[in-house]
Parts: sequence; C-alpha cells; structure tokens
Amino acid sequence: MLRVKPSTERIKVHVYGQAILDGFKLILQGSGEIWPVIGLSLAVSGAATLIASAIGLPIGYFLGISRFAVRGTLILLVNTAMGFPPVVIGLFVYMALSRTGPLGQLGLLFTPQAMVIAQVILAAPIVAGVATAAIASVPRDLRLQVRALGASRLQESLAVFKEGRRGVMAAVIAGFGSVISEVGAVSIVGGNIQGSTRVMTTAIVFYVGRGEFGLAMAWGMVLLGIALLATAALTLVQQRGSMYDR
Amino acid sequence: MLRVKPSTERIKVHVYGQAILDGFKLILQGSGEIWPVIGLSLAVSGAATLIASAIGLPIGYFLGISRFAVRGTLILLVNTAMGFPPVVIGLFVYMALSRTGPLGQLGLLFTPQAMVIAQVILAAPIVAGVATAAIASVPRDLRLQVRALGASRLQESLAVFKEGRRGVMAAVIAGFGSVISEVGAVSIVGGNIQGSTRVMTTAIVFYVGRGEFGLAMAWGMVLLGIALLATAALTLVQQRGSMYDR
Amino acid sequence: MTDRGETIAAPAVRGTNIKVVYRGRAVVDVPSIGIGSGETYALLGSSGAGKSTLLRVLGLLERPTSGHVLLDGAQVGVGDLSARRRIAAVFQKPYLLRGTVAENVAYGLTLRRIGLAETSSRVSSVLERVGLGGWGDRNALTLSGGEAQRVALARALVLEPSFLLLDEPLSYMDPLLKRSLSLRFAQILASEHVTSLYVTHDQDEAATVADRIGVMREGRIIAEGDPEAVLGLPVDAWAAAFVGMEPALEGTVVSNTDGLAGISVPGAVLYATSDFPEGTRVLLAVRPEDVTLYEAGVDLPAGSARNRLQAVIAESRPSGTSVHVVVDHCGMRIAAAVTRASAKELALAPGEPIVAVFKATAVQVRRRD
Amino acid sequence: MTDRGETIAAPAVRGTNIKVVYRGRAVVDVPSIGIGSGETYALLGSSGAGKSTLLRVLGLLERPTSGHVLLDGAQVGVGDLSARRRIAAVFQKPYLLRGTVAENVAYGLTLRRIGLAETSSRVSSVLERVGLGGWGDRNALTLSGGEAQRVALARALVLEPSFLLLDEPLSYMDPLLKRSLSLRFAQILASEHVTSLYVTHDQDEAATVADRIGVMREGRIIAEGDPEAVLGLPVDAWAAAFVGMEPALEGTVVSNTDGLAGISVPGAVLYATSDFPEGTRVLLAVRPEDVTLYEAGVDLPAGSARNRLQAVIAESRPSGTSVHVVVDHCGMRIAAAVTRASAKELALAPGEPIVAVFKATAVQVRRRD
Repeated sequence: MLRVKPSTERIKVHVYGQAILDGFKLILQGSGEIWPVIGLSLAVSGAATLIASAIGLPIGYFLGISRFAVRGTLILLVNTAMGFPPVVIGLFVYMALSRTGPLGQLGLLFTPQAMVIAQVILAAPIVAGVATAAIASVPRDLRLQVRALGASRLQESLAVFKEGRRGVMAAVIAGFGSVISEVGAVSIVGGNIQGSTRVMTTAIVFYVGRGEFGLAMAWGMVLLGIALLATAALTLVQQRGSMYDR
Repeated sequence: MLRVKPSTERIKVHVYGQAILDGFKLILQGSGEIWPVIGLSLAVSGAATLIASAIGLPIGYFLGISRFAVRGTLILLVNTAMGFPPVVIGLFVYMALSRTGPLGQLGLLFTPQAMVIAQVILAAPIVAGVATAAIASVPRDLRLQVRALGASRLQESLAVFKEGRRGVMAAVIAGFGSVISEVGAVSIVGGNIQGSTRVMTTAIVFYVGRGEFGLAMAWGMVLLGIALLATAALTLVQQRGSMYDR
Repeated sequence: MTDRGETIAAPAVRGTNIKVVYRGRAVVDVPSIGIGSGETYALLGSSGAGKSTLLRVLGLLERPTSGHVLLDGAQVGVGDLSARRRIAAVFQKPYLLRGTVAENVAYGLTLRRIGLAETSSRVSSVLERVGLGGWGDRNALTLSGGEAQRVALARALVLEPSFLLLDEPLSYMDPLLKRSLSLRFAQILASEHVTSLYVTHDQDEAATVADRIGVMREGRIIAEGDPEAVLGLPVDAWAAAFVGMEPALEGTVVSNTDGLAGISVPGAVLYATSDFPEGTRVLLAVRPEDVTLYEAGVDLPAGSARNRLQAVIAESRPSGTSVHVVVDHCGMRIAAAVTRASAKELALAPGEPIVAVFKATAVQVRRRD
Repeated sequence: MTDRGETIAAPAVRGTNIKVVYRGRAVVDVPSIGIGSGETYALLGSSGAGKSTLLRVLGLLERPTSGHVLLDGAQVGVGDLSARRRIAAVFQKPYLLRGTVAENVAYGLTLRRIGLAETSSRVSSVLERVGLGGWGDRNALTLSGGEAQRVALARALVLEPSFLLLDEPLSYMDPLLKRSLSLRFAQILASEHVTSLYVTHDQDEAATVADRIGVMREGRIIAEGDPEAVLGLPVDAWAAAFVGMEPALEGTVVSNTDGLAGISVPGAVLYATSDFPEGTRVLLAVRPEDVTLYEAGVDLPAGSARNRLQAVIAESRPSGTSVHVVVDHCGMRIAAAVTRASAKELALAPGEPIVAVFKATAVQVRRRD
C-alpha cells in the first residue's frame, strides 16, 4: 500500500511504520511488561480517584449549595489547589517522603503509595471543582422542594446528588483523566522503577529518552486508548439534555 | 527560631531549611540562569496561549451558540482533544518534528518553537472547552435581542463576547495555567537544554533527578508564584456575580 | 383588616413577631398571622412584597431573624424534622424528579419509610382525587405544565399534611390554564379540608381559592379578611390601585333600619347593608363591576339599586375588555367598570354629567378608627 | 375572522404561506397575515401556539421553513441587514447590557454608526417619551423590572423602526404593574404611529394595546379582527373557553329595521345592531359582562336592554372577584358574569328559573358560512 518513494522519504515512512508495528507487536504479544504497567497505572490512578472523590465530592456539595461570602473564599481555595503545578506537588510530596522529610520514616518514596498520595493531591481539587459546578446547577428550589416534602439533611443531599449525578460522574471522570495522563508528579515521587513504579506516562518519557520510539508509541497508544475511553464516558454523561428547562 | 532537637530530627530540619535558603538565595542573587528560564517559560507559554486562543475562542463561540446535533459532535471532538494525555501529544509532536518525521526538515526539534507547537495543541482544546461554556451561558435571547436591534453577525458575536467576557478571560487563563505547569510534553519535545529549551517545569524535574533539592525548591516556588497569580486572576474573574438573574 | 386572625380561636398555624432581615432590610415584619384549621389563607401582593419569604418561614424552610412559629399550639423550628414532616409544599415550578408519576407522588412517603402497600394505595387514591387516576406509570418528565403541577399537588397532598404551602403554584401557567386550574385547586383544597397558605400575586386567583386573604406590601400585612372585604374595601391608596379601585370613602352612619344603613358622605347619603348603629364613623367602597352608569336625566327604573349619584366623568381608560371610568361627585371619586358596548352609548368625555347606580348590598363598609 | 387583513389596502408588513416546521411538526402554518401601517396587531394565544415563532419570522430573526415576508411591499429575508435595521424588538426580559440607561438606548444607533450629537438628542427625546426623561446616566442594571422594560422599549423606539416587535413584553410583571404598563405601552404605541406586532397570552393586555387581534392556536390563526369582534364572538369551543365565553349561537336574521336586526334563535328572537339583511345566516354571541341576571318574575324596567330571555341556571362557579353563571334557554347557553354582591341575592342553584337581559349593542354578529 505504501508507494515507493525517493530514498529519504522512504526511510521516514519505514521508520514510522516500523515504530507502529513494533508497538502493536508488543501489545499483541504481551512482552511481560505491559500488563503489570497498565495494571499499576489503573490501580494507582483508580485508588487516587476514589480517595480524591471521597474528599472532593463532599467539598463540591458544600461549595455548590453554599452562597455569598463563604462560597467565594472556598472557591478561591479550590482554584488555588487546582492551580498547583503537578511537578510542584510532586516535589513537595517527594520532600515530605524523603528520608529526611517529616514522613520519611514511613519509607514510601518510590513506591506506588507515594504516587497515590501525589495523585490524590492533584485530583481532589479537580473533583471538587467540577462537582461544585454540578451541584450548583441543581436548582436551589429543587432542594427547597425536597426539603418541603420532609427530607432530612442527609436525604436532601442524596436527592441533590441523584439529580446532579451526571455532573458528579463527570467530576470523578475528570479527576481520573487528569491523573492517568499526568507524568510530572509521578515521575518525581515514583521514580519510574521497572516492575515497581513504572506507569504508562513515565514509560513513555523513559523510552523517548532512550530513543526507543516503538515502545514509546505503543505505550502512547495504550494510554491514548484509556484516555479516550474516559473521554467517551465524559461525553456520554454530558450529552444528555437537562431536565430543568421547564 | 528553630528549636534544638535530638540529632535525627535536627538534621531533617536542617536539610529543609538549607534547601529553602538555597532557593531564596538563588532567587535573590539571580544566578544568571533564573531570568532566561522564567523568560523562556513565559514566552513559550504566552505565545502558545495566544495562538491557542486564536484557535480556541472562535471554536468556543461556535460551539457555545450552536445547538442540537452539530453541538454534540463538536463537543465530543473538543472533549477528545482535551482528553489527549500531554505526553502522547509530546510524543506525536516529537515524531512529527524528528529528523525522519514529516516536518523533520524544519529542524524544530529541541527548540522553543517545538515547545510552542506542543503547548498550542495542549491549550487550544482547553480554551475552546471553557469558552464554549462561557458563550453558552450568555442567554440565547440576549443574542436575539442584539440581532433584533440591527446587529450584523460580527456585531452580534462581539456583543456576546463582551457580555461573556469573564468566562472568555477564564478560558484564556485556564489555557495558560495548563501549559505553564505542564512538563511531560515540553520535556519530550524541548529536551531541557540549558540556555535553550529549559523551562521551569523541566528544570524542577532535572534538579530533582540530580538530587539538587535546593534548586528544585527554588524553581518550584517561582513556578508556584506564577501559577498562583494565574489562579488569582481566574478567581477574580469568576467571583463577580452574573447579570442574567433578572 | 376586619379581624387579623382574632376570629380564629385556636389557629392551626400561627406566626408571632416574625421578622426576616436580609442585608439590613426587613423583608418580612409581621407581628401576628394565624391560619385556622382547614382554612385556605391567600397571601396576596406584588413581587418583592415578602410573601414567599413569609411562606418559607411558616413552612419551617427558613429560619426567621426573629419570631416564632406555632403548629397546633406548639412552638416548632427549622431543625424539627417531625414538625417539618407535618408540612408539605407546592412551588411555582413542579420540580418533578426523574421517574414515573407514581414514584414522584410516593417520594415523601418513601422519605418517611412508609410501607409499599400503603404507599401504593395512598398514591393511587390521591391521583384519583387530583383528576389523574391511572396516570401513575407515565414518565413524569413528559407531562405538560398543568399536569406536572397537579402531580406536584398530589405529591404534597398524599402526605396528609397538617399544613400545606402553595407558593404561586399557577403563576407560570397561561390565563386559560390558570383559570381552570385555580378553580380545580380551590375545589381540591376545600374537599381535602387541609390548612393551606396560598401565595399569589393574582387577585382573581386569590378570590377563587381563598377563605381569607392577607394583602402584603413591603414585608407587612396591610389588610386581612374575607375576600369580599379585602378586595372590595381597600385600606389605602396603594391597596386600592392594587385591586383596581379608587380609595375608600369616609362617611358617618346617620340611620339604620333593619340592617340597611344610611351613610352620609359629602353631598349625599349612600345606603349599605350593615349593622353599624347611627353615629358610627365608617369607610366604604364599592367594586367597579357593581357600579352601572346611565346618561344624565335618564328615566331610571325603580329597582333594588338604592344608590344613585349625580356625578361627572373624571376620567376613563380602556382596561382589557372593558372601560374603567372614574366619576366625581362633590370631590368623591367612584370607579365603574363599563363594558365596551355600553361605553359606546355613553358620552365618556371628562366633565360630562352621568348617573352612577349601585345596590346597597354592593357597598362594603368598615368601622373607621 | 372578519377580514384576514383584506381591509388593509397595502399592509406595511405581510407574511404569505409562512410555515415553520420543527422536527416534523408544523409549529407555524399561516397562509396570510398583514399588518397595516401604524397599526398595532396583537397575536393572542396559549403558550406553545407558535406566536413567538411567527413574530421571529416576520421580524427577520428566523428563517421560515417556507413562505415570504414583505416589508412595504418588498420581499425581505433574514440575511438582509438593511431590512433588519428597519425592524426593532422588545422581548419578555429587557436584557439590558452593562452600562448606563443612555448607553443601552443608544446601542442600536451605535450599531448603525449614527453620530454622537444626533444619538444624544434622539436618546434624550425617546427617554422623555417613555416617561424616563433625565434617567440617562443611571446604571441600567439597577433598574426595577418595569423601568428596565421601558428602557427596552425606548431602545427599540429610538431606532424609529418601520416595524416594531413586542414579544410578551409584560408577561413577567405582576398584575398591578402589568395593568399600568399595558396602558402606558398602548399610549406610546398609538402616539408613535409605529407598525407593531404585539405577542401576548393575556386577552386583557391584547384588548388594551391592539387595533386588531389575531388568535393563534397550534400554529394557525383561527380568528382575526378588531378586539371587540375577536373577544366578543369566539369562532369555536376552544376560542370560547380561551376568552372565557360559551360558544357562539347560530341564528338567522328575520328582520332589519334601521340597523337593528332581529335574529331568530331556538325559542326566541334576539336583537342586535347589524346591517345584515333578512335571511342572512349568522353566528352571534354576547360577552358575560354584558349580561345581567334578574329573578324570574321580576318587574323589569323599560329600558334600552332589548333582549330578555326566560332561562334556567345551568351552572355557576366563582371566577375571581365575580361569579360565572351559565344559563340555558331551549338548549342555547349564554354566560353571565355576576358580581359577588348580586350573586348573593339571586338563587343560583342549577335548574332555577332566571331572566337574562342584554342590550342589542352588546351582541356581536358575524355572517355564518
């Protein structure tokens, strides 16, 4: 299918083709590295997303229903947290976990746990921020209506989460999407140790640095596939129309 | 001010204190590296944000005002683009710009231009996505009102941008915030060459890798300061109440 | 204003000294309001008058800045879930939840952990009563506005509340629907014997549904009483404009024979059905629809219309399908609603002489303090 | 339905064969609509009837699925900016832009690049005319709803449009404000002599502002004519319910003396002011407010009320501050609006005999096809 071209052009095509072929070969054969790395990526980011949701969703609920001064201050805090560069978060976690740091005795540096900690710090503000918007979009009067039918505080918040569930799901997916794709913080605290803390993003940077583009491309495609799945879920969640028009 | 403690504890404190002191010393003295790196970071991310805005804002306008099927499809595309992991974007740009890639003859790999290209691809979907929400929040009937007073297409879109200007500014700031803090893509396509493509985020990763935590911390603080400025601007823009309540 | 709740021996709901202050401004300032058991009390007023805020306070949905709410004599508050569960509400928008009609109506019962069998029978019974029998399985989000609002009413009624709040439930409906639904709501509220507070800005709606009306303005209840008294005898110029009338006249009872009182006003004696004895200083008014205009000098029929005033046209303006005419008799202004057909036959130029005729039974009278 | 625009020799605005189809459903289907120069035409109908869509099509704000719009005889379209600039609109919400009142009013002039001096003088003149003289420097976003809507009207009028659109401009106002603003709008529209299309769901508002009314239902104009004819003689049962009447009666003119027609209906001859000759088959109706009820057997005064019908009460129900009574005479149903005071004196139980009286001038008559 590839037309024969003058030599330089041909070499380029060859190199690309070879890289992609290498990538797919790797994926199809299962080199022994692929499943552990995908597994670790999903485990670390999944755990981080769960913990971040446990922290971020209640914050998002509180921010979404609160008004006036409190809200302004708290939104500032969430924005500030969302604005923290991941590498800086990575650096802070590194310092905290390093042998001489305040949590150094836990011995967590360069472990998956360290990566989870960094990703929780990254994802929680994102979950909280998106959830705030989702909760705020549930009409205040719907909460009033639910309360006026005899809902307790807890029943009221459950009803609000239920009515705003698409936005809440979007918040969780957005949190996952941000940490699964992130490389700065996990490379600093994880260290990209093969068989121990290597995740997809650090693998890509590692193989690019070594000039092994075939492997980098293969990992890029796997990561892209997972990211696109998250995107598809997010879009599905956003596409449905709102019920509050009438 | 630091209390004298048993030896191990004392060493930890000493290490942290020293690192922070080193950092501030560096910043205050101006080591000769600091201003070029900050300048390059701002220049690359600023240029990328400008270009991304030129691309993303019109897309955001179109998505924000469009309805039904078109909108759904385009939002899917923007979400997909936003969901692309930065390292994968970096990898693709690297492949495209590498000597054997389709744009290899431009010789852009490991130059600031390459970093701008990667950051534009990163930021444009974010600008477009946030701008879509901002434009969509300007009531449809306000556009109708403006049109019914004799506005041309261009005058109508200017009026919409003017009424939604806070959201539009938020979109641009969000785009800048995402690229100034990003490390995966710029390290791949820029390569962290001192005096040429080293930016703040790659400097941090570099110094952490070399164990020079003082320098890493210093850079972390500078980057954090700039990121917090962007956050402050974003919050300022979000805090003002909307006029469309009545 | 006849009886600020004093006629109600033990009101089912009572608010005392209720004040709500937002940003230094008192949006509600009501010393006392009481709603009798089974009564429908309409709060009538312009937007921003504080009606909905007072409703939320009495419904334990908002804590007042100061004041107390009593439900069946016991003081209750926002934090008192069991008291709150004796109250239910219908708002401007139905805010149905995702699910079927039956699921929506069952919502409050589910919150109270009522069993499935009882829930099911209560839901189908209440749907029957609001005229939606057999609609339980429909998707709640596909209903029209009027249907959805009836589901919202059923969702509140199924709880058999001691106190029902209705906050402008029909204000988003167009006039045709509003006319038919307000009648339907009035019938349902009357047959359910539920103590209700009905907030509206529409006097026709208030007159249709309410046993008693309170008129709110700038946070205060400025008039209260049965619909005819409140809508027929405005307390001040603002209230008069609000109900489309001229301000009340002042007079003194000069005779009373078997409940037919003669009341002296500038230049005339007017007759009203009233028990006030001779010498009572009174306020009186008559609704424009009750005033008929005749050409000056016409041969008037002998009839039950006791009051005939020689007057001159002061002003006239179209008002919907009729014409609003104000006539002047010795500085005393009385408004008449004249149909367009009649208006054509009469000379309505300002200054023209005219005869205004109205019955003694149409005159609303109140003691002047 | 009397004259579907044919009386207007050359309407300033005309729509022909206008169809708008959304998702396979025709939301507007109007073969012909014309608005005369300087005329205020009200489109009246329930929500969802297609009124606003038709307004947007005639105002060149939306392309119809098919059909043409003519402005002063020339065909125009959505893409025609110079035609669009001869049209201005006021919507439900004022949608004022950030800035002062004067900046808002000047907005359309700025779009047209009118010079500063002319802009300033036109802005202050129009603010004067809408009763907001000297308000130019106020912040537009601090105005009340009624003030903001007058600014929106000024913003449209300042453009001296050939065609003015008003899309439910008062529907968010409470009744007090709506009553005073509809009168004010009517006066302004009349004095500005601007060709206007006024969309509303409120028949009183339509009657107050309009020279001519079209009633829309399910995308079609089902009745059109002057307000008295349209609101006084409904074309079908739906239109009757919409304007609060019983359906029209059918009869035949049996005599005509100097414009007083005798019309034979089942069991009686009714009199109406009409030029239709003997033998004409007609529809006729009378508005409930024009019908007076008397006890059966009462000694009726000789007067101008030519029509007296012995009837029985069919039904009665409260309707706002009055009572809506339907009487039956030989299967012919006529409604009467009775004040609460009168209703108390009459026996309104179904089946009771009653006398219904109304003037010949109150009877609306139309040729039956």
